[in-house]
Order: sequence, then structure tokens, then C-alpha cells
Amino acid sequence: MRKVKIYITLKEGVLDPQGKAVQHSLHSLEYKNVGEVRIGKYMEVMLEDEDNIEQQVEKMCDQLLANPVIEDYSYTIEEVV
Amino acid sequence: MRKVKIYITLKEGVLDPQGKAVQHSLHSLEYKNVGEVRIGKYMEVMLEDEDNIEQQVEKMCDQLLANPVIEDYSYTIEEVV
Amino acid sequence: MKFAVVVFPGSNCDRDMAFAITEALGQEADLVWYQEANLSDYDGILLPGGFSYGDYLRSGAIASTSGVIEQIRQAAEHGKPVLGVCNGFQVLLEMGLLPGAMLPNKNLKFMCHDETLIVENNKTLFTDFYQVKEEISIPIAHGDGNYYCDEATYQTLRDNHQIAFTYAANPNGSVADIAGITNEQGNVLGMMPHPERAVDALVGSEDGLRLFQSILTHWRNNHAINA
Amino acid sequence: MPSMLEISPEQIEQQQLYRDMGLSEEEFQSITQILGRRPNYTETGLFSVMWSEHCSYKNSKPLLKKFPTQGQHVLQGPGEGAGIIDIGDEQAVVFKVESHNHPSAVEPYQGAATGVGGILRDVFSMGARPVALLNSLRFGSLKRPRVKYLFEEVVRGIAGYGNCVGVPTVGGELQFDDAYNGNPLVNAMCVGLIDHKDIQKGIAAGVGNTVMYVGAKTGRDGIHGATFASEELSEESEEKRPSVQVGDPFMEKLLIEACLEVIHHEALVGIQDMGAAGLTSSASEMASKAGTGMLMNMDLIPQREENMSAYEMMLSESQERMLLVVEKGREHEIAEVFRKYDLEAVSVGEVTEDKRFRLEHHGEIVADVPVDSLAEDAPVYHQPSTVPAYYKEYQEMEEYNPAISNYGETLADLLKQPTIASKEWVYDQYDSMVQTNTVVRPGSDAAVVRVRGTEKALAMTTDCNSRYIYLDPEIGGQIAVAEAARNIVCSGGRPLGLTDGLNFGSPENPEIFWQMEKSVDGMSKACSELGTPVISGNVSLYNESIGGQAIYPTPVVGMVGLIEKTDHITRSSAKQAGDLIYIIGE
Ligand SMILES: Nc1ncnc2c1ncn2[C@@H]1O[C@H](COP(=O)(O)OP(=O)(O)O)[C@@H](O)[C@H]1O
Repeated sequence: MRKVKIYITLKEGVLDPQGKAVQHSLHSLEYKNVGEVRIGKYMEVMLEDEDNIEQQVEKMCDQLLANPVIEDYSYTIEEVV
Repeated sequence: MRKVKIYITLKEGVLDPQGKAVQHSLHSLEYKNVGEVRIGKYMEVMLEDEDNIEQQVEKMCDQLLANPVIEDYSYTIEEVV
Repeated sequence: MKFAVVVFPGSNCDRDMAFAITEALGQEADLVWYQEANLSDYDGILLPGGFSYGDYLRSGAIASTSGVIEQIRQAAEHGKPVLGVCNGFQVLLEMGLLPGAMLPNKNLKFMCHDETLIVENNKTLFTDFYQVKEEISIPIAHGDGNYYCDEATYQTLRDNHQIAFTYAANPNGSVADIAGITNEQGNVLGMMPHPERAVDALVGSEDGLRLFQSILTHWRNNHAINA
Repeated sequence: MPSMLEISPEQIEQQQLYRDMGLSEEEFQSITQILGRRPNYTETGLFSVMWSEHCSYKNSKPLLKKFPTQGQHVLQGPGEGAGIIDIGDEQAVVFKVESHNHPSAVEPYQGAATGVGGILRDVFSMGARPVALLNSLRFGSLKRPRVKYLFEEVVRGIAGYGNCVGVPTVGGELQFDDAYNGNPLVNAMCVGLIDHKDIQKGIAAGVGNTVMYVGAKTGRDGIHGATFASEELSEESEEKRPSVQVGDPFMEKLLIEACLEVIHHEALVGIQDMGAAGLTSSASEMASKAGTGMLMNMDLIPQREENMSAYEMMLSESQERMLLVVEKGREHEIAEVFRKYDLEAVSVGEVTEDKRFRLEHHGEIVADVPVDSLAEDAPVYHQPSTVPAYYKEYQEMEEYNPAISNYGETLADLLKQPTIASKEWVYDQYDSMVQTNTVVRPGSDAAVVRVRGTEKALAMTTDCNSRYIYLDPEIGGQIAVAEAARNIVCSGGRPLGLTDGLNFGSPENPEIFWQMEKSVDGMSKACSELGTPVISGNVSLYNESIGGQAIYPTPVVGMVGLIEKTDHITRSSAKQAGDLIYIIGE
């Protein structure tokens, strides 16, 4: 069994209205030292072992989990027992 | 400048309809080895250096970024130049 | 009776709420912008539906950190009626005035239609114009209306009769079919369905009007006693 | 890109770089003639978007002229953000339809969402409060996974935007057909209400007045969206993907409220949204309409990204932006109104006398062209038209009457078709009730929205049976208008007028141009007969999938009618057992 952790972020240059709203709110909460905030998704997918697991994860991301038009992704794979 | 990476996940025991739906879609795409899928948030917050930066991050999470009724959070802090 | 309808950036049922008060109930209502609000002059506080701050991060989360929240908390402590509808309910949850949290609807879709609600507790200042177990028709319009709380909280809600309304046919996955809950004192009600959209037969049902009439009658009775 | 590194005018000409921007050789030559010199890179960009089909209607203008646009109650016909029709009591209804087909084909959620955002801005920039949204959608076969994905995401996008801004989505129409497999259609219509005294115009009047920019910052998104919308989809569209814009409905909601407040301010001279071709079209159109010029300082444009060139800023289609012209010296009063909504209004330029459109960047003039040459002097093409081979073939066919053996089965089969089946799955996702004026919700012939404070209500519908139009564009065009009118009448209303969304394939194909011609003829005829003028509309051409398969001709009709008294409202549902059923007509 593997635990795949996937991080999905908006591509650079793509507007992130959510991040902007959160940044604004942090400022009004007096966290004046907050700079840019970008908000993405974090997924944990449990996978039964298979060959080419990395290839599989990338295919899943391209096909479904990330939207390649506006999002990038990265991932890590951990062994679970 | 620091880049804080924040991971927000649903507490164990809290149902994750989105994760369920993604798991289902992955199964119909013939990824039969997919087990549980949990979906959370991934945030990148740029922070100007301050003392007690960890304390600050935790306060931000408690106050706004995570909802303790349903969510847990963890974070890492990186130096940026 | 004079109501404040608290308007956050992104609220969009604020006018509807005010119309329900002024046109259907025949009382006064002011739209008060969250930054300029002075709630002390009002007899009742209404938190309308909509998408405060675009529902970004979590529905109601950003609004629940704004300055006016302290005043809402105080109004609640002073026993004034506080009603949060839809996004207003989400704000009440996020600010911790009511227990629990909202998750996305179980089908992950926004849904908008009439729902049948069951009045579970008619002994609150919001519901005593209804019969207990009465079925009423009130529209819903939400994407994050799947009410969640842990088992212990649910027990407390039940034991204290804090569950005001349930759905006859749970549309969104809410724990125990919960559609609306009150605080322990019973003067704060949060509900996902929109009673302010059900005060005029021309545009749907009139079943929501009695909720506002209950509030008014309670206020009048209190006033008569105090006077 | 700093201007010194920019491609030189000579290179643009020699390497025919203007072609990549969608300009033909003749068009480039005529620009050179207008300017008396070769245009630089920025200027070429300005012309390329303003002379695109999307902004100039260069292929469709001769056809649009055929529509009847006058009428006793018309307060504003085609030419502004949206058309306006009087409904009495010093009130008027404002409406328009807009397409977002190509963005939706590439990124369905954002494409559809920003389509809704754009049509809303067209309506509230006139000074009207948006009271209803409708849409008209076409997809290919639901058996295809990509089509299913497009369909689900488009619906989610329309819901995501419309629900958030608090304007009810009360109606629309939906058809599935293989003809749309590669090219879905997403048309959105917005209806607004206005008091006559509040009607705004997008004009830059008053030499010396200040040009202000409000709303979202300008990013590199959507550069060349207008030309993108004026091309056929190709493999390259995939690469043009960054041209997809992300919408921010929360920002739009703030803009709606702030703009509807600022229109009451006497220091406001003109207001227009930045739609397709963004700053370029809004600024040049406002000046051209007022007979003035404009000088803008690009350094002052709020920017989301670093090192943006003037070209990029002028062509960006970042969403949720408005351009205002304000009396000189009173900018702070206007900025104050926006500040309440956390919006910044920034002075970016001034109205000039010289009728030129000039841009300054880093202390240099980077564009200097006659303002009318952008807004008015685009070429007009009279495309050749030919009767399509398929049409001739159909004309010669014997009339065919299907033999039905089992009516029950046939009926069940019909009802099973996605185009005919209930659309509840779609409209349940739309908030159809917010504003609490929706008397007849989606699912009836036409939606009905009451006019609060009066006895009146508005009936509204979108219609177009594109199969009929494909088979016979002229008759089909008539049918589309007549069907819309019937829907209005059946709801208790008198048709007031219509907006049209002309979705076709490439006008450079004579058989397609024939479809355009004939359907406009048919629609015009029906409009004249029924006394329903066309007060606004939109043209979307080059709707073809990879391989050149054109969609069915799909001229969508969006019609609004007036119901004098809410008692007159009728619904299409059966009322009770025992009632008699009549068929009226032939
Ligand atoms: N098919 C059409 N029929 C009638 N009027 C049209 C049509 N297409 C465009 N128009 C009118 O031309 C004007 C310019 O339209 P357009 O450029 O689409 O506006 P926008 O810049 O908001 O997209 C508008 O007033 C519009 O109503």
C-alpha cells in the first residue's frame, strides 16, 4: 500500500480570487506581514502497489485530479504498512 | 521572507463527499487499485520575517484558515530569498 | 419592531430579507453594511444568505472574522433574537455561536428547490406559530448545506431541544436530517432553508411568514411585560 | 517585454506577423494607409482585436442591418452595452445575449462562468439592476466522455457565477446533437430593470475629463480572446489555453453594487465594461462615440503581474473590470463610492480633443492612432453565398412520413432523449429564486419575474430549434422568433422585443454564409410581422470543430414580454382532472 500526497496549485499568472480574499482577510486580522496567498488542493490517495506507480499517478492527475489548463501538480509517494 | 506551506485535511471520522466522488471517478477510469481518497487544502502564504513565526502561523490557522470542528492542519516554513 | 439585516460583502439575500420584514411582516428593517453597523439600536438581528466573500476558503469563514461579529455575539448574549439563514447560518457556525460545521452537499452540487421541513421544536421564539411536527414548505438554495457535528454534540442538541427543523427528505446529507438549530438559550436560530423566500404566495409558499410573526409576537409580549 | 525589445514595424510587415494576430494582408495595408506609416507592435494589436469579427462584425454587419430595430417602446437599440425597452411608469427593461463558445470549449467551468460575468456587466454598466439570467446551450452526444464533461462543467460554471452574484437564473434551453461534438455553444442572456433617469451611456465626453479604471487588476489572461473567438478551433487552440480567464464572481458582486450606486453620482460622465478586447475596445469605443480622443498612461493601469507590456495590458481580457469617465477634479468623490466596497478606482488617463487614441508607457508614446479607425473603420465584407448542396438534396427528397407501430413506445423513446427529457438536473443547480421575484421558475414555457412595487411582471425565454434552421434557415428563423413569442404569450405576456445570438460556422464558407443570410431574413420577417424589434445581440462565427465540421446554424432568440398584471400569469402545468384540452392554430 502507498499513500500518495498530491499538491495541486494554480499555474503562475492565473488569477486566484480565493487567495486574494484570504490575504485581505488576514490583513484585516492585523497580520500585516502577510504577502501573497495562493490556495490549492491537497489530496491523499491510497494506492495498492503496482509497477510504474509514478506513471499511474501522473496519468490520474492529467486525466482527472488536476485541470491542466489552469493548474500544476506535484506529488510524493510514501510506503505504508 | 518565508514561504509557509499549510496543509488542511478533514478530521478523521468526518465524511468527505468530495474524496468519495473522486475515488468513484478513479474507479470508473479503471484505476482499480485506488483505495481511500481524502481531499483537503494546500496553501502557500508568504510572510515577512517576524519573531515567533510559528506561533503566528498557528494563530492564523486557528483563527481563520482551518475550522477546528472538521479540520486538522499542519505546516512547514521555508526560508526564501 | 426594528430589525438589522447585516450586509457582508457578497451577501445577496439581504434585500429579500428586508422585504420579508417590511412588506410581509409590516415592520422596520435596515440594511446595515458590516463596517458601519451599530447593532445596539435594533430589536432583532438578521444574517442573510448569499456568498459572503465569495464563499472563499469556507462558506461564512471570512465574514465570521469581521469586526461586526463581536456585536452580533453581544446581541445574542443580551437575548435579542438572532436569525442566520443559509450563509447567515454558516457565519453563525463559523463564529461558534452555534455548534457544528457545514460540508458540501453530499452530491457536491448546488441545489435550489422547495423542501418539506418538519418543525421539531415549536417552543422557541422563532417557531411557536407552528405546530410541533408540522410539515412546511420552504425553499433551499445552497451548495454547502450538509450539516455536520460529532455524536456528543448531536446528543446535546437533542437533549436541549435545539433542533428546530429537520428535512422530511434529507437533500444534502446533513446529520440527523438537521435543517435548523438554535443555541441553548433559544434566541439564536440558524437554518439553511430560506424562510424569507416563503412569505408571499405569488412567488411560492407563505409558510416562512409565521417564523417572522413568531419573532414579532414574542418581542411584543416581552415589551408589554417590560412596559 | 520592454518596448526596445519589441518586434519592429518592419519585421511585422516583412514576416507577416499580423497574420498571427488575425489580420489579413489587405487589412494590414489599409492600417498602414490610415496611419501613413507601418503600425508598431502595440498598434497592430489594437487593430487586430478591434477589427476582429467579434468586435467589428465585419462579416455580419450587412446582415444585421436587415433586422427591424425600431419600435414605439425602444429606448436604446443595438449599439450600446445592451438594448432598452420602455415598460411604462418611467421604468424600462434592459437585455442582451452574449456567447462564450470557444472559451467554454477549452475550459468549460471558467468559460461559462466568465460568459455570465460578461453579460451581467453589459447590463449593469447601462445603469440597470440585473434581475434575471437565462442561457442557451448546445452540446454534442452525451455518450462521449468529453462532451459529458463539458456539459457538467458548463452548468456548474453558470451556477457558480450566477448564484454567487445573486441574480436568479430563471430559464434557458438545452439541446444535444452530434453537430456540436467538437464545438459546444454557451450563450448567456441577462435581463435588467432600470428607471429611465438612470440610463447610462458608454461615452468619453468632456475634453479634460478623467478616465478611471475600477475592478480587478489586469493580468496576462485572455490575451487575444477576441481573435480567438473569431477563429475556428484547432489543435493550436489547445496551446492558446492560457487565454482562458478565471472569473471572480465575488468581485463582480461588489462591482454591481458599487456601479449601481455610482451612477447616481453627478460627477460620472460615462461608464462601460471591459468585455472582449478589454481596455482597447472600451476606451476606444467610449471616445469614438463621444467624438473625442483619449490619452492613457499604461504605467497607471493596475497590474497583477510584473513587466507587462502595453500590448499585453491593452489586449488582456482579465474579468471584472470597468472603465469610467469622470468630471475632472472630482475623481476622489467617485473613488470614495468604490472604496466602501473595497474597490479601488484609479485615474489612468484623460479625454482629449484630438480624436486620437494615444498610449503612454514608461514615458514614451507607444501607440498613436485615430480613434475612429479602431472603432469605426474596420472593413466590411460582403461574403459570397451559395445554396448548400445538402439543402438542394433535401429539397428534392420525397416527403417522408414515419410509420409508427407502437405509439406508447415511440413516446417513451422521445421522452428519453436528453434534448426532450426534463432539464431539472440542470436548473436545480441554479438559484432561480434569489431576489424573490421569480413567479414562474424554470421548467415552464417562459420564466416570469415580477416587477416589485408594481402590478407588472416580465416574461422571458430563449429559443432556437437549430435542426429546423439547418433544414431551412429562412423558415427555421421565422419559427425561432415565433416560438419565442408563443412562449411569452402563453405565460400571459405581450412580446416586447428580442435579442439574438447568431452562432454559425465560418462566414468565409459561402454555404455557411447562405445559412446566415437566410436565417436573418427569416427572423427579420417574423420580427416585423410580430412587431418585436431586435434591440441587441451577439455574433459568434467560426464555430467549427477540428476538421472543419460546422455546427448547425444556431441563431438563438432571447425574448422578453410584458405582463400588465400579475393576475394574467399563466403556467404550462395541467391544473386539474376533467379540464378540457383545446388545440389552437393549424
Ligand atoms: N446579432 C445582433 N443583432 C443585433 N444587434 C447586435 C447583434 N450582434 C451585436 N449586436 C449589437 O452590437 C453592439 C455591439 O455588440 P458587442 O460588441 O457584442 O458588445 P460587447 O462589446 O458587449 O460584446 C451591441 O449593442 C449589440 O447589441
